[in-house]
Amino acid sequence: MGGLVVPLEHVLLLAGLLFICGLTGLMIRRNVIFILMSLEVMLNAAALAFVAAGAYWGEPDGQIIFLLILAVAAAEVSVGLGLVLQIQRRFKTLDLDQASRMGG
Amino acid sequence: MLQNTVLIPLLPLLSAVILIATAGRLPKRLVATLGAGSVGLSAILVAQLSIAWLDNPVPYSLHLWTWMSVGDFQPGIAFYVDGLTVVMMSVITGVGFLIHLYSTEFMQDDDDYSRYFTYMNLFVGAMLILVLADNLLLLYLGWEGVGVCSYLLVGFWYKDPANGAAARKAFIVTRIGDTAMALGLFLLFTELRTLEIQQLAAAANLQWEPGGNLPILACALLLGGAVGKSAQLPLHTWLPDAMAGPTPVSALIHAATMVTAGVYLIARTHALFLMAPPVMLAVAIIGVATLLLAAFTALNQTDIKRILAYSTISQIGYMFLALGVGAFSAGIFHLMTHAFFKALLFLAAGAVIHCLHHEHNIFRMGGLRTRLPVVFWSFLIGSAALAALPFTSGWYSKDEILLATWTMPWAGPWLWAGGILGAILTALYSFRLVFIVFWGEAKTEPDRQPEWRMAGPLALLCLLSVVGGFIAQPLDQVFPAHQPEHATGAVAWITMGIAILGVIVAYLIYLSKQWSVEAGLNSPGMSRLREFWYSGWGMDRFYDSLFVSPYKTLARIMRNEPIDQLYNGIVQLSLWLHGWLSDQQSGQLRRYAASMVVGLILLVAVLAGAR
Amino acid sequence: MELANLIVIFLFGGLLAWLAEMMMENSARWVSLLTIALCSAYLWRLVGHIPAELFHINPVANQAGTWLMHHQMNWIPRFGVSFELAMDGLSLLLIVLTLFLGVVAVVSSWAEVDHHRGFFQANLLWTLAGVIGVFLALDLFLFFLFWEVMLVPMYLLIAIWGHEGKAHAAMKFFIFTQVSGLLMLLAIIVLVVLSAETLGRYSFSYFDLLQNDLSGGVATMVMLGFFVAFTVKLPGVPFHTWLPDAHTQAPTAGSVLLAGILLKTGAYGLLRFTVPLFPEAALQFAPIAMGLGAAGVVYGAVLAFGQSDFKRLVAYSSVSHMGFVLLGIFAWNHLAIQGAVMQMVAHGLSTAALFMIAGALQQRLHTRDLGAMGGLWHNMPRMGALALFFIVASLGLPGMGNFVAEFLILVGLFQSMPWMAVVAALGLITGAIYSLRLMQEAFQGKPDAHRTLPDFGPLEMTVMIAMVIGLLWLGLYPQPVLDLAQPVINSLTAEVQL
Amino acid sequence: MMTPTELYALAPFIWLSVGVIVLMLQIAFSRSLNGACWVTNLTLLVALYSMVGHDPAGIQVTPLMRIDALGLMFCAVIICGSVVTSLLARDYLKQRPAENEEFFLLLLLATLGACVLVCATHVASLLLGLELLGVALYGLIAYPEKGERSLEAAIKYLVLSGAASATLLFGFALLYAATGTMDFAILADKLDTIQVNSNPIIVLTAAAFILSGLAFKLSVAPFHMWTPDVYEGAPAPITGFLATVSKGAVFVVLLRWFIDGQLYEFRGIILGLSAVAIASMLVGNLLALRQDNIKRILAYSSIAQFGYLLVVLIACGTLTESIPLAREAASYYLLAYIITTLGATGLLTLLSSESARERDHIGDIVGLFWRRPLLSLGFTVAMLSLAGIPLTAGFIGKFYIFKIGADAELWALMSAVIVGSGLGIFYYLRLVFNMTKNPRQVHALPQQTSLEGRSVLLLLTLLILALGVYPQPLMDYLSAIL
Repeated sequence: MGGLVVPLEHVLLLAGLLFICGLTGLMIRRNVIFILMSLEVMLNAAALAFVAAGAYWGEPDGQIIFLLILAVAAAEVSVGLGLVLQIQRRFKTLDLDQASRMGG
Repeated sequence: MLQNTVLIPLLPLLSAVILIATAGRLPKRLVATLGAGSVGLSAILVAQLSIAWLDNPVPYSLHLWTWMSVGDFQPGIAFYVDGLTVVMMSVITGVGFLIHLYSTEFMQDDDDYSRYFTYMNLFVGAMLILVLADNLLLLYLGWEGVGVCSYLLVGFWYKDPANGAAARKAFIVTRIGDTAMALGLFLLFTELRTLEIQQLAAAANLQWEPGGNLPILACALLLGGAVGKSAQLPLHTWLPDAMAGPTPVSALIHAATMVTAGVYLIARTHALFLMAPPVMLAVAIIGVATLLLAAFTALNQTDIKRILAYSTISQIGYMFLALGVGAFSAGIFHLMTHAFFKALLFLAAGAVIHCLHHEHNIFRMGGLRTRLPVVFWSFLIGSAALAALPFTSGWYSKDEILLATWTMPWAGPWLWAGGILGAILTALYSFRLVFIVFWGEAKTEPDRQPEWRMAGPLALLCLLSVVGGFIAQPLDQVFPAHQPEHATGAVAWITMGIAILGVIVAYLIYLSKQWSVEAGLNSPGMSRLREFWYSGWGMDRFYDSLFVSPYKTLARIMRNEPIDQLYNGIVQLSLWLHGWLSDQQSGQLRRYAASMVVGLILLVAVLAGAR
Repeated sequence: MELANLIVIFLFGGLLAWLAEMMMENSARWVSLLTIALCSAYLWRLVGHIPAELFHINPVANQAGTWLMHHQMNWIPRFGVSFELAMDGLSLLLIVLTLFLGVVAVVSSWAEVDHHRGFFQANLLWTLAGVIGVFLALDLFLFFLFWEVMLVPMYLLIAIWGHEGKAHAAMKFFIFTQVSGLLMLLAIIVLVVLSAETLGRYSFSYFDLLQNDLSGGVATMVMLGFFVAFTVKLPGVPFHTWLPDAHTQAPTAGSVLLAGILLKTGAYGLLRFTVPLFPEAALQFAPIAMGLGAAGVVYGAVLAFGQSDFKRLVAYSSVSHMGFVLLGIFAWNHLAIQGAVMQMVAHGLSTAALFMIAGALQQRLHTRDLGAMGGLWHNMPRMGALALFFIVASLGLPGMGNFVAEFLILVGLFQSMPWMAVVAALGLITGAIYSLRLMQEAFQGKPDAHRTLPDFGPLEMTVMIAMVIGLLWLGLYPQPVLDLAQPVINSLTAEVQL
Repeated sequence: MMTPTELYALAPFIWLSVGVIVLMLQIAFSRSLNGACWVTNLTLLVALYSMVGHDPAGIQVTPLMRIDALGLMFCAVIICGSVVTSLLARDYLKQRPAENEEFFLLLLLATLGACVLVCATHVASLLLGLELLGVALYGLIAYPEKGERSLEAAIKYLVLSGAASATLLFGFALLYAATGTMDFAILADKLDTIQVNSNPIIVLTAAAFILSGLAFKLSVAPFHMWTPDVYEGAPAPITGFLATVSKGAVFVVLLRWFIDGQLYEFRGIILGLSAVAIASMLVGNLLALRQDNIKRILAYSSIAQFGYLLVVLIACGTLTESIPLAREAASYYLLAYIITTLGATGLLTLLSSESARERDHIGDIVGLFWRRPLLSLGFTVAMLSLAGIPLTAGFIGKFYIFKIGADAELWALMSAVIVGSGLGIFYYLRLVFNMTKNPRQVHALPQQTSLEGRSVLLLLTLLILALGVYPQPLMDYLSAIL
């Protein structure tokens, strides 16, 4: 099993850190653009982990999933950006907290 | 002849059913005919029965149907007739008929004429069932039945809440005793497997040691019932209040019949009581204590009916005394004579009240001797019998009781002394009543005279009060042959004559006013004592603060359901949690994300932690 | 299938009543009466076909032929659930009571319900269907089904036609019964699962489950599941608090049904299931159960005395009276159980009548507050006299059914636990206190001179007099009822000795 | 290369895809709401028909999908759910004139995604199905152009769902790193050796991530917070679709992963699931207590319902023998839940179809019982089913839960189920009570909804009752195929 030069744990740790970064962004950001970016980071963290694991096991599966994730992320973000436009038009702001009406 | 026994209680009940069904639509005349007539018919039947039975005085029983049958618990709707039953039935239907007759005039102006006779007939029916019952359960039926009728009749004039209160008091206080009695029934059945009275006696003799715990407990519980119904200490407080009912009711229920049911019960179950000497002693002591207490109280009352009520309590005390010392037939004898003269007194008092615009206070009467002569003579004869002046009926019966009391081992003389003191007091208060009401100056003018339907019964009862002492009761087979011996000598003389002393004292104080007791009576100590006596030895207040008020307070505190607070607490908790959780649901995306992160961290912790 | 028809008649009757009212004003109540009449006639026919000697045979629990009627067919064989209905003397008795009180309920709704009469009658009949199902079902799954299903129409009766606090009351009623019902469902399932180990298959049939050999803590827990559900319905202290609210807020017919029969399903459950299924556990638990019963007797009476709402007072009196039932069942001897059965019937009649009077008063006075009443005897002597009768009946006057019941219970109880009987006997006194207070506040006292109120009409009088006769009959010649229940009790006590 | 058998097995997916393309072309040529609706329904029916005659034993088509009875049954259920949604949506959309035809396009795509999801046995297919479903749903939620609430709901759902997907994928990546497989069935063997050989902490962490991701989709506590907002914001038909099809599909995939991968052998997972389940039952029911928006009530109710359903998975952990029963129970419960929820949201859709406004406030149904007795009766039945009252499908579902809980002796969970049900009664009945309020104001409004909408609702009601009264056939079927 030698597709991976660095130890797997290191890459997973990196992916984990990326994931946490994304999560943190999700929790502290109010601007919808930044939130979408954080989401991308999280997805990419997962993708990175897949690539690393695939390399570790010497299989192409990891890369395939990586490609799928890329496609998915693109789809999500495109719909997301569409919604961002609507939000901007409707609420005149990109601050999600201000666009929130529901609750309780 | 004997199978007609069934008709005796049935007739009044039937009349009551007809009166209920017609619901007051019958004319008064017809109601009166039905109400009084049915009891009169019963009385005739009783007379026939008595005559027939006296020819061949053997107890017999009449089984109608089995009431309920569960395993060996098989009480029947069954009657048992012996001497005691005959005496009781005669008193109930005889005196009962006279009182019904009297009522037809007394209640003439009342709108609820029909309702009155319904209750009265129901009462007579229930009372007859009580004395006819061959088992304690059926007796209990009659027992409770008369209780309810008493409740209904005391509260007959329901529009005044005070009457309702008196009625409820009467029912509930007796109910306390009844509950004890019911427990007694449970105990008797559990131990002896029957409630049939004659079998009970036999079974008890076989299974129980005289003086053992079980007979004592059983008799004590039965005594509880008797004490309640007969208004003896400590459950006597209801009777004076029960005077709120129409006066004929007081005469019938609260003098002649129902209140003596306790005496009847003890006499009926004497076989059991004889196996429990301590209870017998208790009966005697209760009797003496009650008769003294009630006599002192009667001495201070101003309401004519309350005086008579306390006097009733006191006289029943004598009967209890008789039962307690084992002189059962003397007790029943006094029961009968008391029924005569006390009914007479009540009816006479009723006549006074009737003719005096419902005046009850004796100090607003006076001088009626000439204005209401019939009533005066009735009252005088009644009082004489009550005071047990020689050769009246009361004299014979009370004499017998006191003489028997003296011979009771070790406690006898003390009880006798109490009885004698009571006799003086009885004479004193009864003639105080006579002198104040019928002599002196008139304070209220009567507006009418009793007509024949009232006067007739009075006259008949006068006769009975005088000659009642000569009626021989067929009780020899009912009670144990060896009744207590009678005292002789000085004791006998004192016993016989003591009442005269009381009358003389009453004369000196209340009529000739030669003894001025005003000063003594008004001294601070004395007036407080009189106050105390007046209030019936403070028993009402005592019970009120010990039971009634706490119960009411308890009910008031609890009325909003303490247990429900627990469930309300759960509801409040849920709502509070709902509120808190809803607040978290703020609509902020960041917060939602944070909750997910928290969930993730917790899950990781749990999963990794609980390997 | 004959037994199922008893239920089906009511289901369709309800539907018909609903539709009939849409077609024709005021026709629903007639449809209701007809439905009940039809069902009674059908029952009469069924009972007529039962061989007379069966009424004297003790129904052996696992011998279906000894029951008056028995019917079983597969329903959900996947879990051993069958559609099993059976009738013995006890069920027959309670069904007769149900039918009778059904008529009372319809009559009491006659003038009171003034909107959506059709749907009202439908719910009324569906409630009856559920109750009859409860009394007949011998498959525990089926039993639970009826147990829960009858709540829904009852809930609607209270929630739609109830008084001012109906939402809260109906909800409380439903939640109490439902939560305790789920406990019972869990208990039933645990019982079935554990019995399957010895039985080799799943079966919800009463007869199969009677042979369970649960013991120790498990048996106690499972028994408690049943006990709580039934005690909530009974209601026993401390699970009774739904009852005063529900009774008070329900329309008259609802109160009649609740007090008259729904409460009896709890007693029936205790008698039919709790004790026989778990004799050992019940034996150990009996003192506590009896303690709850005695506490209920006294507690209900004290609270009844404190109430100022006519219906609420009567509701608490039910708590007190049903405490006697709990005592009777757990005393577990012939006398006490007979007493408990008797109490179910007698209390059903007397309380139903009192609720009917309460309903009539509310309709006339637009209040249930005793403070606003007084002297009503003057205005309505017929109603007053009837109220008096039922009040003294409910305080246990001999000669009426309630006395027979309470006396039998107490005698029986005295034989097993004398002290408990002493405590319970306090109920005789406290019962008198609140009953007479009710009489006083409502019918006695000073009448309001300006008030003219219509007395009971012929229809109400007919029903009332029927109940009067019923109570007197039960009080003076209860033997037919006792005989009907006796074989059942014989076999119950023979199998289970506490 | 794919064999004809495998291709045949994939027929429903192929037909759905074909339908998507046809619909797209149709819209490109001529816009017609009715036309789009009919094409959609035709597609769905063809797809449904194409499932007839499949081997119930199942066939593995590539490592990605397993077309077995479980999958097929839920495909069928999903397709039926879509039919119901599309029929109800037509009236709903007619009230909201705009370019509405794409709605059906998205609906078909979402259906396809859900169908892929229920057959997924591999991370890749799971990812594809999930995202196909998810992305289509973003569009559906945001569909009503004018609604601010729907926009807000869509962006919230998008962001959070994306985050959940990322979490899920990260978990799978970790699992892949630890085991070297992404196939659920092989996972079981690998996990076995891992459990024996080495420290499974990485596996457990992975499981936690995966569970979190799925828990979000199932909206169980504490991953539930998005649910009410999204339900409320989404157009009524989509609320129903989201609550039933989307959640149902995710639960099936969870069931597959959990049971095929034998993850129930980890005590930690069982413990974690139990905590999540209990929290869901309590939180969901508590949140609904005094809620006045019916969609939010249904959202909270679904949180609780999935809490109950998780008991089934937990039972597998304590009692391995109960796995077949667990599949059966889960299937029955899900079916009952889906039918019931479709019925409940269907009423809201119908009501909202009568006006341009979303009629989802509790005030909107006051007195409904007297205006629309039959519809209200249907809603009442649905509420009773959710509350688990006998004679309804929901009761049988709950019965399964109790049965399996009793088998596995999960007393704490059972207590929570009872407490939760008790709380649940309150708000379900509150809705019923509100429908029966104001009985004196009876004024029937003219019927504006189409016949098929109403008959669909009636059919659902009858189904709820049928499954509650006579559940044996379905039980037999389920126990035979699973």
